[in-house]
Amino acid sequence: MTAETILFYLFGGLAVISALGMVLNTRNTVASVLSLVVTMVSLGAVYLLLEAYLVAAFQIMVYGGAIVVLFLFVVMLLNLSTDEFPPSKQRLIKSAFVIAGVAILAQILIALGHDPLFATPPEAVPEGYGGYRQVGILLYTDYVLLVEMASLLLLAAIVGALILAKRKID
Amino acid sequence: MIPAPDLNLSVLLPIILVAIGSMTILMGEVLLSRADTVLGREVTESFIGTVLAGTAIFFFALTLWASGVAFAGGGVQVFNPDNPMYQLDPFSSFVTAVLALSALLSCALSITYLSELRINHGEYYALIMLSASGMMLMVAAVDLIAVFLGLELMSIPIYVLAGFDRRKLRSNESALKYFLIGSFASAILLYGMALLYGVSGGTSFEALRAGFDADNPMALVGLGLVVVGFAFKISMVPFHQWTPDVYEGAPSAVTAYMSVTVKVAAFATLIRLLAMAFGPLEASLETIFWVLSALTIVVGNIMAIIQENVKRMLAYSSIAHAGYLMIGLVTGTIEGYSAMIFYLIAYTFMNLGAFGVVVALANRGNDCERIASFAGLARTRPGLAAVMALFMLSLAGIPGTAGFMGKFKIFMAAVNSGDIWLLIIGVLMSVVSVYYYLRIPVLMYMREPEDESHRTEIASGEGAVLVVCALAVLALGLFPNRVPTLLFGDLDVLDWANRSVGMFFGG
Amino acid sequence: MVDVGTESDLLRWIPLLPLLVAAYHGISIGVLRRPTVPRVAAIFSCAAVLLSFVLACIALRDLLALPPDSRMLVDDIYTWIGAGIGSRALSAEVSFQLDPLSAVMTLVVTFVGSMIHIYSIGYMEDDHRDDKGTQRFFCYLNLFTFSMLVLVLGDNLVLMFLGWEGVGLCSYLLIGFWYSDSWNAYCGSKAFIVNRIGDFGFLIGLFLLFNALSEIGHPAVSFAGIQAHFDGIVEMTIAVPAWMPFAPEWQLVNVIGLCFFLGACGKSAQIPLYVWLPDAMAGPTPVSALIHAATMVTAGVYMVCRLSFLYAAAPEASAVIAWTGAITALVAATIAITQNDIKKVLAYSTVSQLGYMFLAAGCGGYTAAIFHLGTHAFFKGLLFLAAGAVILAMHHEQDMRKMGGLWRRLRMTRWVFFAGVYAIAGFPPFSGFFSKDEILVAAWASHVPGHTWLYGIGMLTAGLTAFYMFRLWYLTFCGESRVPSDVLSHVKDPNGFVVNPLWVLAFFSVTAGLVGLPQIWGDLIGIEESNSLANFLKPVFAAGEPHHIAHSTEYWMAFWAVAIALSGTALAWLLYIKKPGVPDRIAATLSGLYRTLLNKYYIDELYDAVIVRPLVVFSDRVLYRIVDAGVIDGIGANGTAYGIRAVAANGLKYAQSGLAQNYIFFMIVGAVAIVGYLLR
Amino acid sequence: MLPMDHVIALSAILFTIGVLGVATRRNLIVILMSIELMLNAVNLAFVGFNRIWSQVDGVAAIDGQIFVLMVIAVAAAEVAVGLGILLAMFRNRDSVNVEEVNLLKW
Repeated sequence: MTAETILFYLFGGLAVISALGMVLNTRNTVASVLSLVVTMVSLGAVYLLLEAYLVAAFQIMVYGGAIVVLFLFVVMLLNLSTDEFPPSKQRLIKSAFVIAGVAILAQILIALGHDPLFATPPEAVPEGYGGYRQVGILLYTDYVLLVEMASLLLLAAIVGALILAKRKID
Repeated sequence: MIPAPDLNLSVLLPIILVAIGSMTILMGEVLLSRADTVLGREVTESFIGTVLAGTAIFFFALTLWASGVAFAGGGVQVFNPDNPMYQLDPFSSFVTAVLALSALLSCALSITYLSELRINHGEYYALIMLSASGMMLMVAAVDLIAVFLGLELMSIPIYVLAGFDRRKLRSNESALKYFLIGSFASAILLYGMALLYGVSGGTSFEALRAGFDADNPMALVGLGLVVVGFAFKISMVPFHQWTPDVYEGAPSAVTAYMSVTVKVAAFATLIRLLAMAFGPLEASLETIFWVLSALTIVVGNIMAIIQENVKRMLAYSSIAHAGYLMIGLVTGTIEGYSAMIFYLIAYTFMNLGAFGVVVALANRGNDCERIASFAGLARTRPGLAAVMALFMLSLAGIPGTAGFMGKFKIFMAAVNSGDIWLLIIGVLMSVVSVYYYLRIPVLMYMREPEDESHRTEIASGEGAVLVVCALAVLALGLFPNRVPTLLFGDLDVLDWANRSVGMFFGG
Repeated sequence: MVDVGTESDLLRWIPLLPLLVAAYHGISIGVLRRPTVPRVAAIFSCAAVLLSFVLACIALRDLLALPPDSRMLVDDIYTWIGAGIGSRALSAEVSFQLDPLSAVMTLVVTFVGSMIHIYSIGYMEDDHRDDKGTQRFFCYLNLFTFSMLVLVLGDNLVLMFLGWEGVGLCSYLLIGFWYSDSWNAYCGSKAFIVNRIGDFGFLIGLFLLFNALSEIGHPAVSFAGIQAHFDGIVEMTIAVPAWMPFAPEWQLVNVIGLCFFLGACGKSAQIPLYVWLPDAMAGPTPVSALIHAATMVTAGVYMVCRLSFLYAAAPEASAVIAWTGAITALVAATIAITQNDIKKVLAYSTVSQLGYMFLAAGCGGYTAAIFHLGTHAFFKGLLFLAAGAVILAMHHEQDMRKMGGLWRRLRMTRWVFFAGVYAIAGFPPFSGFFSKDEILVAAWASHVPGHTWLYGIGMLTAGLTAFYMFRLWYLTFCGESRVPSDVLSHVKDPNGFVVNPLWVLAFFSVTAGLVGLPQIWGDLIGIEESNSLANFLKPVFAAGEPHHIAHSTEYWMAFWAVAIALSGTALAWLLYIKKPGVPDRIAATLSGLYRTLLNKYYIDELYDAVIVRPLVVFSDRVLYRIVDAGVIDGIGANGTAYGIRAVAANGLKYAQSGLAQNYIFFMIVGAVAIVGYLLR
Repeated sequence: MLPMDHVIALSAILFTIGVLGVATRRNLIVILMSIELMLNAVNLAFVGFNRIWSQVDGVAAIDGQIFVLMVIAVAAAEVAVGLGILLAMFRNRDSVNVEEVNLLKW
């Protein structure tokens, strides 16, 4: 077991635990948000181990830095730091959900176990893989359409958020 | 040195036009709102709204023209030859034209309705245009990334539009449900895409087709999840439950828009995916589509029977129509796909028309959505009652209307590919459907008017849309081979439908 | 184009004229919102239909000018559904054809139609319920005439279906015309829905037939095309599971034939789909006469005759038709005996006579069926219109128990009514005698299993027909007047618009039988080829080989037919004139049977209990409460006792809850099911 | 080298946790965060698969990573709109409990 593998299990485990912490924590919303940050950062570390450097940077900056902070901001704005909704009495329905979720997981894992894709370890990555230069060049050549469309998407999101959230009505 | 990509911008013209339109509107609203002080608030608002709607209509008309020209040209062009993401071919240009047309009609339908609700903001039209650009990207995409991005660009503005009347709890709720379930569904879709990427090593349809192996469980899981993602968008049972809630709660004009365009775009994308990417896996999908189609037809029709709200009834009816459309997917033949395209066009006009009548009846703050409020409409609003009756007959599939022609083609495709039982279910449930569709004409023509505060005047935009839809419904039912138009000669819509899907079969 | 037929641009105007006038009415009501003066609007409508009749006569002249074997006019207007794609391309034209069969139908529809249009002018002027309604009424009436003409003139099944749905729709609009009664609106819906069940059969038959023809490489929907390649599919069979009757395989043409017959049952009010027709009498009387007696309800008979080549190759389906027709004829006649509403008697009589027509068609006597269709159109149209005149005179009273002795009051109506009654009862030389006789001969001579029984049922029904018609006659026109005296003083013949068409129809009710004079009677009076209708129609129908019947037998059959009609008449005279108290005593003695008949064998109640209520209960209870509540909680419960209590306590709470998360749950279940199936 | 099947399994586990969060929590904010978690799981799968398919026919390929960048953009847009809807609802109802949102039903 190499150091990389150990780190992967470490961060992977951390991601799972903090994700569970986010979902299962029914007392404190702020703690949930902070658990999400931990998950995101751990995943960023896993991306580094997978040699996707630029994505790892974005993961930390955009997810950890922007999105989660936005959540935290809304939680604070609405003063929702304590969760007012104690566990539902519909435990049965929840258990049904759990069963369904586990069934999905089982299906995916069964599917994975059979896959020839994982029979051999992946080959070494080519020079410059996952770096800003390669990603940047491709984004502005092969994938330039996506960049443009993503800009429209963000425009739509800005307009939409403004419409929905602005305080003044009419 | 980075080699400059060899881009073919003219191919992207439909999207570019729509995007420019949306930005023009956003800028225009800011500039025009200065006029506030001169004209007074009331006048300014309705004036600005009308001008911006006119801008949207203008740009959609340009888009319609651009895609029509591309369709007439007939060839296959890609935006970026190095990595084709967006492919303008007969199929995508035709569907783009249909989308542009229905978006145009929706904009014309909205003006007065929004003024009545006092939400006639330019953002509304900008969001419609942005979502239309997403649809246009999606139907022309030949790469999973572009499909996903198009899907999201289509959905996010519509989440907002559903909640556009944000003072109303129902509108809020509609937006919330649509958003919640929609983003859940796109996450599932996305996971499916990830697995498909894992199987094939690429995201383009070509790579998917090459990399598939029908025995690979990971490919099958990915396929299943992608199907679920689309099943949500076209509201197949059991992924349909959001539909009635969202359609009911959203402002009627928005419902009109999303009930047709989203369905057209999602079905078109599904056709392209099946024809171009999932070819090798089709056999395993056939049974699934068969069962979902039968379920969708049955549940949609039976649930529609017991509705008391016309928008909810139309929502269940749109579910049932999705079921009929899926018969075309089950067949997987050129005939089936062509029938689907024709049916989608017919559905666009009749559904837009039916919602258009609901919009035209809506009075300020009073949406007249109860089915019972249609009582005696033939007395008070004979013209509206007549077109509503026509749309209902068309939705029910009475011959001589577009709805019949669509159903006939779909059922014919089913017969020709041997799906007799699906045919029997479809025909039987379309017989049942007459029951709830005919309730509205019965109320309009055979009951005395209630004291219902309908709007008494029809706005010119609404009137024009209803006339266009009614004429189209009749023309597509009576002469689909040569729809007479004053400007462009006779149009052979059936042949267009054949030509647009012909490219998937080497035509 | 010789083999297809002779081109004639005339044909399109026959249906188009009524359509144009209907469109005019529609625009003036709906768009201009300025209704035309009722009288003028009515005259437009009448003129259109009369003109159609004239055109039909001209077309008939052209048709007769052609040699008998190629009598076919076609008017190909445009391609309706074209540009088919794939190996089994479908193409359907909007194209009209006039062969002898459709010529007969067209003449009947336009002629009886124009009479009824004229009658309506007078009838609707008397209607003060809705003074703006007259134009709307004529709009629907013309639309109906258009659809009916499309139905009979269309040269392919799809176009026929257009007319088929069109007449159903117009019938529905017209039944519900006086919508101030919600009962009328309900009846209209009932008619439409029952008709749609029939349409289901029609469509399935159409698709199966088309599919079979494409299998042999000749996809076609036009009648000529189907007939040309029909031999190729006669031997086809479809495999069915072992538990089905007549497994393991069914002959395809039988299945197709039965599907189409289901359509015919709906439209022509045969068992089990006849329930709508008596209720349809809620509409105005001219509508009952035009749609529910003379034209629309005969569309099913027309279709069976039009597809005679199919039924000739499908003996089992034909036998089903014959038996259904016979049983319907008998059952409806027995119900008619007990009805007291004058229009209801006529309605059940119509069902019964339609049964006769199907009996004939099922026995291979297509000519007899069409012959009876024509004569029936005249005398039943006449009877309805005359009954309408009585109803007008009686100030909208329809109960025969409150009539009687009108003989002295309605001095013109009585003669035409009498002609109608004699014609339907089957006395020579009125038209009904010949056509009914033809049917009975056809039944006797056919190869249908139990054909002698069919003949017997036909004879019995003939006796019953005479009985209930004379019962109607005696109760209405003879005996002591039971009319309230204040009404009686106003009872008089209606105006000329109402009465004059009656004379015309009466004339034809008396004489129409002569166009189809059976050869045995022609021999008697020395005319060669006396049955000109049969000779005219001969090229259209598939020739069967019936049992040979000696002439002497035919004379005896005619004799017995008259005898049984006479005895029915005599019985009616005995019971309702001579000893008026007897019927009540009989009713008292046989109260169970009588009540069953009076309540129409409880068929409506049965339908309500078996179909309508379960459907409502299913969608309401099962879909809402069991599927939604049951499945959500049922899965959650997981069999634990706590779960069962939770279902009871929270059962309805989660039904179609409006909760996003429940929807998400269903999506998860669906996703798991789909992925699970793919991974199986 | 990392065990790739475990990477994908990790993404499946995270995805399932996200699904359960969406399905069971009643606090809208947590539901939104769970959707984010699902998207993150998808990203992990993309990055993992991209590591396997780091070159196709000898050419470096980063489709997966591009996809991830797009997903991040979409996630940002969804959060913006989602929180907007949440705010609008909070103003009207003064609550972020998803179970109270059931005006539209039947």
